[in-house]
Amino acid sequence: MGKIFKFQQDVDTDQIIASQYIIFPTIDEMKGHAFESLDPDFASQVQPGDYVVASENFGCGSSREQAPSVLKALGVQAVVAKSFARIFYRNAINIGLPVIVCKDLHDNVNAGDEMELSMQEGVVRVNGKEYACTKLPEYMQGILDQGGLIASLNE
Amino acid sequence: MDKFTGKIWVLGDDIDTDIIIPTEYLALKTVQDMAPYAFSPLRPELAGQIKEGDMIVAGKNFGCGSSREQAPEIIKALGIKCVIAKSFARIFFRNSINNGLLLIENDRLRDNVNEGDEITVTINESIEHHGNQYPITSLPQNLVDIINAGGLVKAMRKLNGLD
Amino acid sequence: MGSTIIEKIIRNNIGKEVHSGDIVTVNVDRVMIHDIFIPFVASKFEEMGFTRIWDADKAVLIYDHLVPASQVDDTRHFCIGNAFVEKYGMKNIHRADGICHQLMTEAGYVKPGDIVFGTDSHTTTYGCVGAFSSGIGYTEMASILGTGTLWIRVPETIRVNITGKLPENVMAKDIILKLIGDLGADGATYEALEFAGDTVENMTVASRMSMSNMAIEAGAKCALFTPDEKTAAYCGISLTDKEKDLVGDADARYCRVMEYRAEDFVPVMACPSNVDNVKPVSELTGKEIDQVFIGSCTNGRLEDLMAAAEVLKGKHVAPFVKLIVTPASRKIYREAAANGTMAVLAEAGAIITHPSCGLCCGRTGGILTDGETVIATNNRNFLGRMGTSRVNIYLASPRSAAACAIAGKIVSP
Amino acid sequence: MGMTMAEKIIAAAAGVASVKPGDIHTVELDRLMSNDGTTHLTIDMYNKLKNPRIADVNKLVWIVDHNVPCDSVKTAASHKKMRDFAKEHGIQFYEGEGVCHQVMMERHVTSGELIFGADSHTCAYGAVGAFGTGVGCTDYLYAMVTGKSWLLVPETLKFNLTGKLNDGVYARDFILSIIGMIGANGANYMAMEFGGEGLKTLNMSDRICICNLCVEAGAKTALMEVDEITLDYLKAHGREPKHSFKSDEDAVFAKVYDIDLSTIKPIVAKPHFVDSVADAKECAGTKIDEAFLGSCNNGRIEDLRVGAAIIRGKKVHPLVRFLVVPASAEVYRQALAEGIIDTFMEAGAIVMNPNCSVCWGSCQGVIGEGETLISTGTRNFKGRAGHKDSFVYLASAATVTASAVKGEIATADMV
Repeated sequence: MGKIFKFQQDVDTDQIIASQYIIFPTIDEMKGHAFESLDPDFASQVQPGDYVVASENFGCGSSREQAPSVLKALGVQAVVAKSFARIFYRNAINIGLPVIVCKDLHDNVNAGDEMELSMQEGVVRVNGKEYACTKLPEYMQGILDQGGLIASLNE
Repeated sequence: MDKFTGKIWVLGDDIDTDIIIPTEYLALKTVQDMAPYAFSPLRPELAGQIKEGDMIVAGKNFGCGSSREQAPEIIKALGIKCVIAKSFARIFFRNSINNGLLLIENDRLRDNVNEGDEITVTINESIEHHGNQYPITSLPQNLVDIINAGGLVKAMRKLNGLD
Repeated sequence: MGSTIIEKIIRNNIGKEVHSGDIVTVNVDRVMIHDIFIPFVASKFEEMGFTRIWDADKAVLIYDHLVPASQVDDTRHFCIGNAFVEKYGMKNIHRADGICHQLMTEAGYVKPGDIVFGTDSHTTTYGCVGAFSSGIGYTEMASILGTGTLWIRVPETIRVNITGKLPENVMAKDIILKLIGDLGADGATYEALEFAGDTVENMTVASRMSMSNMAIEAGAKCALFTPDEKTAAYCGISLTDKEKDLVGDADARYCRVMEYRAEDFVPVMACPSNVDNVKPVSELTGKEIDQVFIGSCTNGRLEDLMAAAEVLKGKHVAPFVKLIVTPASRKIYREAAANGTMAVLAEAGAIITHPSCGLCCGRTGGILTDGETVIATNNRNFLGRMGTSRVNIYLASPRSAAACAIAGKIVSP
Repeated sequence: MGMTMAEKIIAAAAGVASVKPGDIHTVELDRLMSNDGTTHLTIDMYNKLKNPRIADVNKLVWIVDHNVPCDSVKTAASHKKMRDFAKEHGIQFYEGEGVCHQVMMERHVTSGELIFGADSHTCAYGAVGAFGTGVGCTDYLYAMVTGKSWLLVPETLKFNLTGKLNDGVYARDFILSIIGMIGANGANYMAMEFGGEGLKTLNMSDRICICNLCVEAGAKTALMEVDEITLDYLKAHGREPKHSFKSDEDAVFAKVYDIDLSTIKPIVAKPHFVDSVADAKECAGTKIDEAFLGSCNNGRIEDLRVGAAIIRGKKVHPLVRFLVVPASAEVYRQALAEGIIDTFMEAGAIVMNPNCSVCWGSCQGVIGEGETLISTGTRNFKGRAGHKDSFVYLASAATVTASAVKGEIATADMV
């Protein structure tokens, strides 16, 4: 179980992590600034195992992999959105951050709700209700299962 | 006669204003915001270690470089009671007087002290360290006037009939 | 007894004879405030209780350290500056025209014999046209804006005589670096420098400017050249008798007289991390470099860019080395564009920025990191001035700097 | 069944006869571009590999463009890491030569190539019919080590262009209109392909501008049919096409749009979304603090000429900072030779060295709290240009320049 942090549509990568921080040398130095413009308390309040729930087109904008990376570094379990922007989606899979498409979840939950995700079943549970979510294509699930794209290079 | 005792921090020659406060931090909004970065190129930990009432003892040409008045203001904001150096750069000297930061010129003290030592300063008279006396000269009258007024801002307020 | 130039300027200003050591109150002819300090000047001015500037036309506000802004709070300085100008009826403001010290003489704000103060240590620059100019803090600037006056101690003067013809690869920068090396970083503290001799008489005003600009690096209060026909042409005036008389008298009292033969000068550099740590370039050759910076109020003028272009023409900056060129003013940029200098520099691979303080003030324009070495034509190589405290800064003439950019290491020009 | 351009490029790169949308293929990449926004992170990951190696160093191009010259010790450290690595491994390296995509177009990209760039606007390369797509540094590293990557074959949106843009209307107005029409995720995961008679009226600069911005509609890539204009451009830059693919007559498109270029009007995108478009005239009168003419989207010689023609003999409004930033050193030199740089300098503009400038929002030119920028850059996201509480309008070079003169949003006919 993890807590929900809720965001709206078209959350772009500049909001996830602003340009002035992505030049910092390491992800650890930037992660404290995640979502700074939208929710200045996010980075200090999010706990490992929590979820980010958003509406359409989450992660639009730049190709900065720092965006999924700071969320992963803060311990975000998964991002569940109505839809994702392409590069963010790909980057998240590659670094091993689950990104789940679920059309119905966003409109029916509130920030702070407790949530559980089963990727194998393709289902999200919140407040006693179940929401079906799209399973990843096998190829991408494979990347996630092995711990991200780079893991295969070290085999 | 004013007399005070405190711990000293010892610095070398030619401590320039970029060392006292690098340009990078000059556009921060207040002197308090800048104070933690004081002396950072030389001794990044120093600003955090200085305590109210401490003094700085340095070599020649202290405060050389730019006209940034933040330099004496920050030293004052850190709680430094006075700076004793072999000599001071001109603009820094003026800026310090204008801000009421006491500067004392003495060319022997620096080479006879260690960091952490205690000294006692008697204004316009002498510095005492481990029983040794180091005489100090008094300031010109026009500078004494500014200091007595409480700095240049207060002197000007008086001129404008505000205080 | 005769007078030094500084004694004459102060005498003319207050209307009575003065001698070094006197403490006098002078009437200020012009003041310069730049963007870094305008918020502080504005707040002190109001805290002091002033409601008007003594003479708004005598105040000049110049944005140069923060142009273009590189941090989000920088533009706050422009907002405060613009509001101050509006509120107190100032007319002289430059928002993106170049470095303050270049503009003060170039735009005609300073004339021979003037007394000028600025919120910047390199205000000594205007001595190139025979003005007494010096840097002050923002509190004093606020008090001048209110009263039009400032107390000063009439300085002693060090006279520097230079005679003869300079070797081809030596620039005014090499002279002033050598002099600072000889004097030491505090060798002229509280004192005035006065330059004389046929070598400086034959120099352009731009070259004199490089020298007066750096006088502060020896601690000097000001650095003066006698105004001559070149000065008059540069300022667009004809000299009055009073201005022509700004010469150090033969029987004036000097605290020190230094004599140099022009032929003895060689290209030099100030080595990390003090301006007075000066060595001949020939002793430094071979040291690998990462970046070259040509610009600043010391050496960002047309003749400096042309000297660099002469060296760089038909050549290219070494691989993995950056050459950053920051002209000192908009006018200089345009002149260099018009006479083909910019094209030569651009062909050679230079990164040409907008005129501003740039790297010299250490906020942007080519900041470096641990272990890197830069050859720079500006005025300071203090620890941490251009990045971390482990950056090695060598100060050099534009000609030397350009030669190093091609070689990727320190070489003689 | 026929294939689209995107499908053909992927099929060739995967070494298979045909592909269809939804397939995932392993592809061989032709070129890998990375800039100073992320390369330092790529290097850190590379150094942690058990067996670090580079498949083909000749495919790599590294470009420092985001923070040139450096404005902090942090970027200086990142640049040094990048420079030292490039030097050690013999990687093609540019620093200060211009914005990465413009440098790539001038010096490297050719038709039919499949290119990964660690920057979202890599889709610009479609202007010469190359499949360019933005990736993160993990993707980049994988491709750098193996020479390959995985790719999901995208569906394609086809834009058939007819007619011609009216005078005073630019490619920039066209692509902003398209993004406004299909929305910020209207082409998510898809390729956007442009063709038709109208394309022939658009020069290479226009084409780069259009393809570059397609990512703002979510597109994976943008592609334009290879024609005489493409071949002339490549020839002028000393290159030959790798493939000159065209979509088959019977290729299947997710959707086909017919656009008459003569219907396009001057457009602005309002804060804080690229698809929040409006007629430029509707926004006229909005006070601005800064104007920006530059970026990989709109900093080419053609764009500077447009701006120069408007501002010649006029002055920048005294309270506006007008940044003019050529997209590359080549563009700068050309503009210098044509006297355009001097026109801007005479007018009071701030002419910066070629770099990303305020388009990316963390180097020289940033705006402060509550300030408003009108920009030819790529994005107007909240905080994109500096302070989180600031405002960015996107518009053409003409509208931006006119606004710089007026001190408020204005179109060229208003100054």
